[in-house]
Amino acid sequence: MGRAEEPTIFELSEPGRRSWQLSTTGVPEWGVEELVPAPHRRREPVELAEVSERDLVAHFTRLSHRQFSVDLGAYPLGSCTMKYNPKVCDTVAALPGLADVHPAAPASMTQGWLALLVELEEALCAVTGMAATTFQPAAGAAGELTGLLLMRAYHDAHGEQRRRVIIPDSAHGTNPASVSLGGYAVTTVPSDSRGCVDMQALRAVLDRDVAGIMLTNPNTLGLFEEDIEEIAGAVHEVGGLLYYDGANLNAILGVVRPGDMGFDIVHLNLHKTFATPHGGGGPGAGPVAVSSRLVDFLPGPRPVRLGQGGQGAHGTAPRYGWATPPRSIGRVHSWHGNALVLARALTYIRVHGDDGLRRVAERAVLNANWLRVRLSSIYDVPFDRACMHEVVLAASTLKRRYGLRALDVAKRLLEEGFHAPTVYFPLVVDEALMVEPTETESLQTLEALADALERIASEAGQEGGVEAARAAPRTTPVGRVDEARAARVLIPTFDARAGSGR
Amino acid sequence: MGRAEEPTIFELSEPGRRSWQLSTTGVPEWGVEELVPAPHRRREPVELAEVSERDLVAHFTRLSHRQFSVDLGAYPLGSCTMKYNPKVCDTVAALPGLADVHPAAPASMTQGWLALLVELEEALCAVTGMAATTFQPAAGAAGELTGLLLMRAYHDAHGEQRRRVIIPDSAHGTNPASVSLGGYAVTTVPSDSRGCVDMQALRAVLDRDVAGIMLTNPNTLGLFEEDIEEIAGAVHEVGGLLYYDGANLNAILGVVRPGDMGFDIVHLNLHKTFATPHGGGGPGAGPVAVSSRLVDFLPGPRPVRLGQGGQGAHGTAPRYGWATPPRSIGRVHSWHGNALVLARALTYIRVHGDDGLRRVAERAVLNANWLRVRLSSIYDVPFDRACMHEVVLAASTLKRRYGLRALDVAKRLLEEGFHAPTVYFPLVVDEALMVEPTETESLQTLEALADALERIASEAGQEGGVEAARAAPRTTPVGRVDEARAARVLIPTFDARAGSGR
Amino acid sequence: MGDYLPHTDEEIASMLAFLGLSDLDELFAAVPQSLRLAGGLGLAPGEPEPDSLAHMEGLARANSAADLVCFAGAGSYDHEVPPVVRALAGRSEFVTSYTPYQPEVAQGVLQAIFEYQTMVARLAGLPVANASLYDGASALVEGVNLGAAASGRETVWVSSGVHPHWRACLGTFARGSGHEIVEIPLAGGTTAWPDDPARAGTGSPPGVVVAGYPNYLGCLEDLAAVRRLADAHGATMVVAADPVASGILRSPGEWGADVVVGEGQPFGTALSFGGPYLGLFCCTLSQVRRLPGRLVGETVDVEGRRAYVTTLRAREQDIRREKATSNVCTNQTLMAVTAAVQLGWLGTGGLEEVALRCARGTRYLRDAALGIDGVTPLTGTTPVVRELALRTPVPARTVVDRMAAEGFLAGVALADLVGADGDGSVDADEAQHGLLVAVTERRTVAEINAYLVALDKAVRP
Amino acid sequence: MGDYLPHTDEEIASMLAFLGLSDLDELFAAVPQSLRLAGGLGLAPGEPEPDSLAHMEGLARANSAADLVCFAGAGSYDHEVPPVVRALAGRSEFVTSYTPYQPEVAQGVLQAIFEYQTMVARLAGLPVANASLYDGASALVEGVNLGAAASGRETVWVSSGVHPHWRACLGTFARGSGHEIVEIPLAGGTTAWPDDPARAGTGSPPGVVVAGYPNYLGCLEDLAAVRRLADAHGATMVVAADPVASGILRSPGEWGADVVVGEGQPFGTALSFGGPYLGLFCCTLSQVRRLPGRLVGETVDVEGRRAYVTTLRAREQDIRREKATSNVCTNQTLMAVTAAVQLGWLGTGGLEEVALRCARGTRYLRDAALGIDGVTPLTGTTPVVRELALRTPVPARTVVDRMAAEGFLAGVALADLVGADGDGSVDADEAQHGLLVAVTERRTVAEINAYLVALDKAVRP
Ligand SMILES: Cc1ncc(COP(=O)(O)O)c(C=O)c1O
Ligand SMILES: Cc1ncc(COP(=O)(O)O)c(C=O)c1O
Repeated sequence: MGRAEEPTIFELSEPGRRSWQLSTTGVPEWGVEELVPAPHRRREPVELAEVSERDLVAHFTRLSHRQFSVDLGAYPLGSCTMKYNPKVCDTVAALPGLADVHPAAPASMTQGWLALLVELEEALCAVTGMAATTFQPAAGAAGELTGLLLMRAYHDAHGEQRRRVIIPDSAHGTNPASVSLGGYAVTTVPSDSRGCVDMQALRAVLDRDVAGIMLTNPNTLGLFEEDIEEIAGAVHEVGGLLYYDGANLNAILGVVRPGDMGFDIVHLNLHKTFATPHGGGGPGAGPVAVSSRLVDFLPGPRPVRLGQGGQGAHGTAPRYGWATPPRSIGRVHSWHGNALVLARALTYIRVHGDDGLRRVAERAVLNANWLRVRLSSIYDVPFDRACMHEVVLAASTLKRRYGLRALDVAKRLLEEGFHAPTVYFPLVVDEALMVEPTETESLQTLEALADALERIASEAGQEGGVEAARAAPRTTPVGRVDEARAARVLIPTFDARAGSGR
Repeated sequence: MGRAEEPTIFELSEPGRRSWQLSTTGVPEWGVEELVPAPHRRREPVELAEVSERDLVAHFTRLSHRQFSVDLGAYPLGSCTMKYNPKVCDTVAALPGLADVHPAAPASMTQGWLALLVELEEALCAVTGMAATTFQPAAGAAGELTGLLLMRAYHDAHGEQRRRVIIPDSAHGTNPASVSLGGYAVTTVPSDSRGCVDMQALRAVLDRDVAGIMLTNPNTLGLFEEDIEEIAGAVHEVGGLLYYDGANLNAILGVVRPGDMGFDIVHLNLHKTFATPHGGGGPGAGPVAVSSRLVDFLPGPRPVRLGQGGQGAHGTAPRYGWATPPRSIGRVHSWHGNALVLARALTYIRVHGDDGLRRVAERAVLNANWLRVRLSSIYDVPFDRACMHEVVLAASTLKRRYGLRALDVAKRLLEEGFHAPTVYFPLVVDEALMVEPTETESLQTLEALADALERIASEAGQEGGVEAARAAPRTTPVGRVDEARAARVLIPTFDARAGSGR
Repeated sequence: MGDYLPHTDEEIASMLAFLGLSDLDELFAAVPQSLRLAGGLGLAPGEPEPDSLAHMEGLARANSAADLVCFAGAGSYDHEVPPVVRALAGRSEFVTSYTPYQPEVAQGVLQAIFEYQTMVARLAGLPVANASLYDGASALVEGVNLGAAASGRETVWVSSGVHPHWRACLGTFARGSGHEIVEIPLAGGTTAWPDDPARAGTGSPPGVVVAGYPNYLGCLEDLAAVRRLADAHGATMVVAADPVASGILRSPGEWGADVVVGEGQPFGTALSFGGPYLGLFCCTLSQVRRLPGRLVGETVDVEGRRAYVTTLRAREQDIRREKATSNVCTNQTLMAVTAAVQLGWLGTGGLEEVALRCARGTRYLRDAALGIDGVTPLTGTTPVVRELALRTPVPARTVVDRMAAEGFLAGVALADLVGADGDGSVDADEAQHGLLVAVTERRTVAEINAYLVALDKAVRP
Repeated sequence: MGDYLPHTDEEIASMLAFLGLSDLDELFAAVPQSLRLAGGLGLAPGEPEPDSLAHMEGLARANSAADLVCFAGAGSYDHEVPPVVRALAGRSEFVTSYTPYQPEVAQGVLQAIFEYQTMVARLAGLPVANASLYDGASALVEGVNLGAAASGRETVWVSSGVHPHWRACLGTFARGSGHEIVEIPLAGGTTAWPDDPARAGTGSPPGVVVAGYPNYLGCLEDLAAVRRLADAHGATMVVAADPVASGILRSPGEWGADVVVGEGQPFGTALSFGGPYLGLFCCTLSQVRRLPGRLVGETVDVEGRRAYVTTLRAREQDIRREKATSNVCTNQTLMAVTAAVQLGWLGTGGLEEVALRCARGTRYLRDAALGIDGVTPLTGTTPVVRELALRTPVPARTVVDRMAAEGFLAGVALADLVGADGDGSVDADEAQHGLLVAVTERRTVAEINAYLVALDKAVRP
């Protein structure tokens, strides 16, 4: 099942058919002409698909059978932390007491939500070693831009106009993109032979025009920046701030905190470290935690404890409320951020607790290193030393010898029932295969994954092996997709098919 | 996805791994030896699979991708009424107010459930034209046996010892099986050339030893027994009772009622007519409705209205309670029947209402007849006249000409993304293909199904066509299964594999 | 007006034209005019789905029992059902599929049942389990049918310690099967098996002997004695076992049972006002051809790949018709799949832990409850695991009503199970004053303590 | 202690041995000792999942707002979300997959987004829609970024009728982009566009012009005038539209908008205390290479089968880095899939019906509310569709608090949106006395009547 082509919902449509059923309201049934002034009135109803509920169900259920997911198998997508998403969090996110609350309802009627946010803020501050957190950023990139605006506000407050932000060449694309949107110029520093920031190069670009530096540690090569204290010292010395991209926090939970490393601003990807599901590309949540000197600039309003919370649960006066920091950079979200994602994350944190979060990091790093060693004789390991939660392998030798590219390895792996690793990232590694097993995969799964990767590599040496890999995947709902054509003959909607000759 | 073999959960197991998490109770942690007397104490824990929650999810999610279902496509399985199961009923069945109620809770604390059952009973009586209904039977067969015990109790009450029950040769297997369990001998009457009960033959076997007759109308050939009044008269004349097998009620909802046809006892398959899902084989619900003369014999206790319900919702005294009929045959279920299935059925009935149920029958019969006419030139139609909700086709000509059997047609159809029709039933038709489209399939789906069946038939005439059909299905999770081997080398559990040479 | 029908007016017109009909009524030409309904059924007209949902929600709110902390059992227990089990068992492929008649597209359900059969067989300590029956009572009835067929004798000795409702069902169906059901009374909480048939108030020796383990009052029967009794008469030994208790008790199979039946609701199924539940059925290999219902077996497909299929079909009604071993067709597969998921979640350690926690809570509650003035043990034998019978100075029904006001479903008044006059298990006085209390792993010490405070008040005259 | 980790002690030992390590701490050798946490994080120890669930349920119960009948809107609406939509959008394949980087195993999500893009584009009356942005505010910010890039000018004229929070976000991000945001005040409920830049309190002519449709007070702006204004200055016309209102209103595209943004929460997503929501973004073909975020396009696979893939990737951050049109990576795909399912359920007739029912309820409530003495329209222009602003004699916050006691979330006090001093849309007095009320298709006449009775009491001094 799942291999048959599925027509679009528009092709299943039949005029006059319907799924919708709306409750009986008893409200007078005025006609649209009695309600909407003529010039504003729509002439034709918006044409949407008209299907029966039964066909709606069959359509989307069949589509779901054409989609791989964490629930179907291992997803070793480097930098994405595709760990298991506990089902209990789905139950929490569906609680009417959380899901049916209007964001503008007065604080007195949303004490549960405020308590939840304050509890989560305290937990995230403990995890990062920071003083306060804003929940408004909806994802990591939004957190980055928020962090950069905080950086700007901080320097403005000190009457400084700095223009540059430093980023390592191994940084994730959202980092430079956010820097630009933050109104800063990007200064890139190279990685050294050990895969870490090149100290010399860094010192060379550091001056008082530098607003700060963005790092993720462990970095995108899965390596811990051992000189982090020195880096922090050097950046702070010129008055710059350190920004921590939390996408890789999973590796160091309970082991070391960004705050202790000297970072001033931290964004977290709750959809990575704290197991909130990725939803096919979102939603996530990218809260930003900051050190005390930046608290006054945080976006507002923020959930806060009121007066002496001592009043206890039985006190009638509300114990939580909203407050906007004195020098807030302002809002960065329509409301309070991706609230239901935050509720999931708190659930995950409570279940794991102090001990469990540490175990998460240990197991994640253990799994990644097991794969590194298991595969080091088969694939290139550009930086062959202990890695953290992920390992960057490379197919460069396989490519040189047999013409087997990282892309081919990835596509072949799809046939084995695994999702592919992240390929061609980080950019500094040629033919990169970035593997992040996460802590929730069992040793059996790691062995199966390693065996599959080994098989693929050894097939490359055999007659027709590379051709087979190039032709992969053949057991998936569709074979290799013509991406060039998609860009050349743009068909962004069903309506655009007409002109496209499809 | 779905095509890769899935290991059993036992093969995924690793000693010491776990999914379970139980709440903190604070109850003293006595050891088992302090609680269970030695001779009764288990020596070894029951060995079950030990998997992580993540692997548990992957295992059963992958299994679900190896399973066809109504939600994935049309399921024209004759006699099974595989219509769309509205999702709203899942929501109803999950309401804590219904699902979390203990069956032994006093009536005063379960007024909602009692009101629900009474409302459903009234609706089912209206649909069948009967006086009262018992909800205890968990499925159709249980309803049949209950009905036969009611028949027996009725005759006993009249001091009669009748020994035979009449069944048409086209009857479903559960009918004769139930008759035996009811302590009666089966007398079979043949169908006539028009596919209906042969009146002559019937009269020939009717005498005062006949406790009653079991019929389904429309019968399993999808044909309406036009002589039903005459049949009823004849059976009643010898003092017998008429039992209505409600499996085919879908065809006549709102058109004609078993009670008006002269039936005394009716079982309903809520999992057919009233759209409760089949759950891979169950649960269902087989309530039995009876005419006034049988009410006193119904199983008890039964939900009833108390005194003058006039008290209204605000009345403090409970308005519903339990009562056991004076001459009840006794219990036929541990509790009150498949309650949550009953709640689903009531929801379905309320949404459709008087007008909607009639539409259900009309559309079901319309769809079946459209298929009959569309396919009559391609497949044999043993009884080529207007059918009701299902049509019995046959592959006898195809078999004679090309060696294409009903089984091959069925297996080939699986490759086209449809479930197969019911094959080789009813037994009176050679190479039977029993097709029941149900009312929830759209004309497009009927056309696609008919096209597929036409293609399969025409392929049979072509070079290698039959071989291809014999080799089908090839696109399904597994190919044709060796049923003979399963019976020869019985492996009913994973533990039995050891000895089996697997 | 609501429905889920796809037909547009245009489609109906074209389909009728295709059939050469002028209107929908003509579809029913075969139905004698005299029988056709003139008006409708007399039901209310259809309403939009959200209205119906609101109505059902209203009915649900009217069940105050749902909000009570549950100390009731009697075969239906308030066990932990984690979100993951609901999510997996609720997958629509499992929910909306039919009986696996086409194994090539039903491997999901078939393999899940195969795993279920394995788990249940291990629990029972027997080699074979079927794919489910309706509930505990129907499993018992089928077990007795198999037992009688195996021994070739119709007399059935049933311990009065077997669940009263299950015994009631045995009696009901015996009218059809012709079995002679003889209920053997309890003495001090366990069965007083007569040493000779005459004493059993019946001439004929048993062809089937049935005992509960533990019995419905929570007491542990001497199954070794039952085995000896069965052997003495060449009877089939059927045990109605509590599958959760099996987590810490010696399995019925080890005790020598030929057939083990039980109620599988505790494995992932909600209280559900009594259904749909899950009939567990296990037997020895020698009886497998008498097994009622469906059985899934492992085999291979044409390419030699592992595959599963329903097997030994020749036993079933659709093939054997009046000679079938049972009439069951639709069963409770979804609950069996649910049980497989729940037992997969519990695993070896979890099942033992659940049973142990039930036993601890039961012990804790019993010790304290017996300290309450006038509250005494109903049975001489001390119950273990998760069910116990107390005698309260005021009628148990009064206790249940009073405690509901305090937020507890105190248990089940025995009179509600056996009737006011009692039966072979308890006498009339015990029936009136007997309160059957169950404690599961979900009950916290705080809840139990609060329960005891409420009980102390509720039992005062 | 709880977690979801599969590792057994034996496995950890063997894996460490394989790595030549003696304990888990050695895995972190690269972390300077000086930085390692001596103790833990200072969080409470882990607790079993059911305990955490109980805690979260407790927090949920503490939100009384969830039980109120909702008449609040301001961009978040209480619309019908049928069980079928929750069931389909909740399929775990959609929920637990990542961004479709490997199209061969992501056709499910890709096709669903393709269908979503088509539906949203049709709503807006533009040819292109992206795969989603975070929310309405972020969509507006991206729209303005695109608009400025297209016109090559940084000055942005924003109608004060645009949602106050969205305008606030524009201001925040302008600090980084350097855009000059000029808020144009309302007069009588709609925008009083200045005929020359000087009047706008800014020297420079607009490169981008932004209007709401309807605006946040429920009034219909004259989009023809906005188009003329944009043309006069060679500016990009951006419309922040209510997508449900589009069911009966002329589409922004028809009015000539270059970019249409909006909040997609009304399409199947719960109120959710404000998130996750769905940022809708549409533009003209000429701007497609400036489109922010992901775009799915149709193509073929190697065998010529129809297939979908994310396209025009060269715009995105992972490829263009600092030159990307936007920094968005993770978006709100699941909400987009949900919207596709919800719009599939509504279909042509359903969307129109929902919009119509909102408008009817709004009209009914307004007519009656204005009969209550002291209650007056806040805006000169009459609002239609499903949002209206009333002026209450007592402060609106007081009204909201009083009506909560009667079981209603009466609406949103304008002061909570624009602050006590008001802004370009309302003055301080209006801010204090303005109550923004929303009526959706879910509100019955009984609820509205009860609301009016409560309002009548609540507005008394
Ligand atoms: C290292 C790194 N930084 C930043 C991001 C951006 O986070 P988001 O996708 O939530 O915007 C990601 C996510 O892909 C990442 O891997
Ligand atoms: C005609 C007929 N009668 C009786 C039955 C038995 O119903 P159930 O499977 O619910 O026991 C069926 C179901 O297959 C049937 O089709």
